[in-house]
Amino acid sequence: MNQPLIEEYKLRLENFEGPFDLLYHLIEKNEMDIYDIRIGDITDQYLEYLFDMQTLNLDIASDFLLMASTLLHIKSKMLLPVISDDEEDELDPREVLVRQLLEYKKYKKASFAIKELHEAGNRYFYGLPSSEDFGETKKVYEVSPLILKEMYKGIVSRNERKKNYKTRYMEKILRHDRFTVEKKIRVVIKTLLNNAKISFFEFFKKKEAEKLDVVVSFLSILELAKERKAKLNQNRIFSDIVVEKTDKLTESDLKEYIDIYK
Amino acid sequence: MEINEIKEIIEAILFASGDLVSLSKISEILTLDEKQVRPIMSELIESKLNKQSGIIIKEIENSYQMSTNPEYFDYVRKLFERNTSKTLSQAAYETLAIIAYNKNVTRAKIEAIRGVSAGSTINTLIEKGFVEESGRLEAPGRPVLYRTTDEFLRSFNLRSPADLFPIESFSDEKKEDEEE
Amino acid sequence: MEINEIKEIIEAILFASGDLVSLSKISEILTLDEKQVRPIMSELIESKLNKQSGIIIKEIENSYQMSTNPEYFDYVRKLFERNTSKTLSQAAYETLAIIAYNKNVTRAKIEAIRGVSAGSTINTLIEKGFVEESGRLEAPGRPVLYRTTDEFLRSFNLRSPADLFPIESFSDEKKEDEEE
Repeated sequence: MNQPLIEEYKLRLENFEGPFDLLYHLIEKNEMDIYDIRIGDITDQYLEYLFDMQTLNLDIASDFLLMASTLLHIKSKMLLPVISDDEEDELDPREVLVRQLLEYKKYKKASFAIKELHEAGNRYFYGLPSSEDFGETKKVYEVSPLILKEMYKGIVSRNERKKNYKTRYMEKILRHDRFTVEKKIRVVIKTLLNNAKISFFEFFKKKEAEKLDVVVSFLSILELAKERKAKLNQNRIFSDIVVEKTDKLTESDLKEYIDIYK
Repeated sequence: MEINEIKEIIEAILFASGDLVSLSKISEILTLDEKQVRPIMSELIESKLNKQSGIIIKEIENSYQMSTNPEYFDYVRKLFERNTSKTLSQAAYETLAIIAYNKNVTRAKIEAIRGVSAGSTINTLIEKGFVEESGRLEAPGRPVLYRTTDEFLRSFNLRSPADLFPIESFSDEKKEDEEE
Repeated sequence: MEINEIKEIIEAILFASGDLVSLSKISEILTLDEKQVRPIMSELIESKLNKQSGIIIKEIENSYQMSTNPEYFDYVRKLFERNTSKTLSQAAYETLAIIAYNKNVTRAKIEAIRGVSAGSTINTLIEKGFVEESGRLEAPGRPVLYRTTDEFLRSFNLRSPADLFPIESFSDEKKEDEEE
C-alpha cells in the first residue's frame, strides 16, 4: 500500500479519541438508535476498522482491542438462547455499554463547551508583576534629580581643588571578555540577591544590548535554574520571563563562581 | 479613607501585582474589613464594565485580577504578534471536562469514562497548570485524586466552578421512556 | 473609531505590554497616524492625573508606559513586602551624576573627575540598568563610552535627559577653583 493511503488511514484513526468515540461514530453513521444498537453490524464494522489498522501495521491501542472483546462478548451473549423464563431477570447485555456511551457522549459535548470557554478566556491578556521598585526607594527617586545635580557640583569642585596632587591614571587595556557566562552569572546572582525577582526583559532592556550579551545572559539564567537556584516563570510564549531566586541561592554562590572560573 | 481613594489603591495593587490578589490580602493592605472591601470590589468591577474600559477586573474565587478588555483582543494581539490559537487537544479537553465536573476524581474514573488511558493527558494538564492533585482516595491502592485549579478558572474565563453549565445540559439520555 | 475607544485600546495595549511602548508601535496597532495619536496620548496622561487614578501613564522619549501612581507606593509596597531594595551608595550616585551630565563618557574621565577608580561602581550601575555602554571612543585603546539609560529616566522620574536640573550655576564655582 502506498504512503499517502497509509497516512490517510492513520488520520482517520487518530480522529477518534478512543473506542467510545469510534463506536459513536459507527452508530451515527448507521443511523442506529443508541438504545437499540444492532450489535452484530456494529461489531463487524468495528473489527473491520481494527483489521485495517493491522494491515497497515499500525499499533492498535490496547483500549481499542479491549472494546473489541467486549463487543464480541455482547454479541455472543445475544446469540445465546434465553434460558430464564423470568423476564424481569433478563438484562440486556448491551445495557452497560449503552450507559458508558451516553456518559462518554455527555463529556464529549461538555468538552466542546469547555473549548469554547478556553477560546473566550484566551482573549484576556494579563500584565506581569510590576517591575517598578516599591522598596524604600520612594524618597530616593523623588529627590534624586536634585541629588544628582548637587553631587555633580560637589565632585567637580572637590576634584578641581585637588587636581594638582592627583597622580595620572594608567589606561588599562580593556579585555574583551565582557560577556563570558561565568561573569554574567555573577551579575545575575548579584542582582537576584538584591532583588529576589528580576524581569528578563528589564534586565536586558539596554537598547544596544548585543545579541551575544542576551544569549549569554539567558544561558546563565538557565544554568541557575538547572541548579535550582532560580525559578523561571513565563506567563505566555514570547512574554517576559520572571526570574526568582530560590532559598538555595546565597552570598556564597558569588564566591563559588569566582573560584570555579578563575 | 474615601471610597474613591480606596478604589484607586485597589487598582494600583492589582496593577502592580500582575496576578490574582485575594480579597483578604487587599483588605489587609487597606487595613479594612473584608466585609467593607467586598462591595467596593463589586462596584469597581461594575464601573469598569459600565463605562467601557481598556482594563477590566475579573473575580475568581474571592480573588481579583486585572486583565485587558477582551473586546480589544484583536488590537492587543498585535503587540505580541501571537496567533489566536492556544488551544488544547480534544483528548485534553475531554479529560479536563471530566475533572472539572467531577471534583476529586481518580485516573481510573477518567479512563473508565473516556475508554482510553489518561496518564499523559493528565500530565499535560498539570503542566499547563489547569489540573492539580487534590489528595488520595481512601481505597485500595490509595489512588491520586485530581481537581481543576484557579488557573483553569482564569484561563477558561470562569469565576468559580459553579459557572460551568450543568453537566446534565449535555446529556442525551431519554428520561421518560427509560423505565424498565 | 471614536476617541474614547482609541483611549481604551491604548490602555489595554499599555497594560498588556507592561513595558514601554513606542508611539509608532501604538499608532501602527491602531492604524492611525502618529500625529493623530500623540494628542490623544497627552489627553490620556492628563486625564489620569486629573481624576486621580491608581494607575498613571508615563511618557519617556516618545514611548509610553503604565505604572502605579507613586502616591500609593506605601500600599503597593505591602504587596511585595519581602523584597526591599536598597538605595544607591554615595559612590554610585556620584558616578551616575557624572554619566548623566556628560553623555558618552569614558571610565578614565569618570575616574579623573571622581579621583577614585570607578570600575565596580560602573558595573553596579549597569546591573541596575541605569547605565549602558554607548560605543567606543576613537582614541588610543578605544575606551568604552557610557551613558544613562531609559530605565534611569524612568526610575528618576525624568521624561528626557533634558529634564535634569541645569548646571549653569556650577560653571561659576568651576572658575573659582580652576586657576592653577
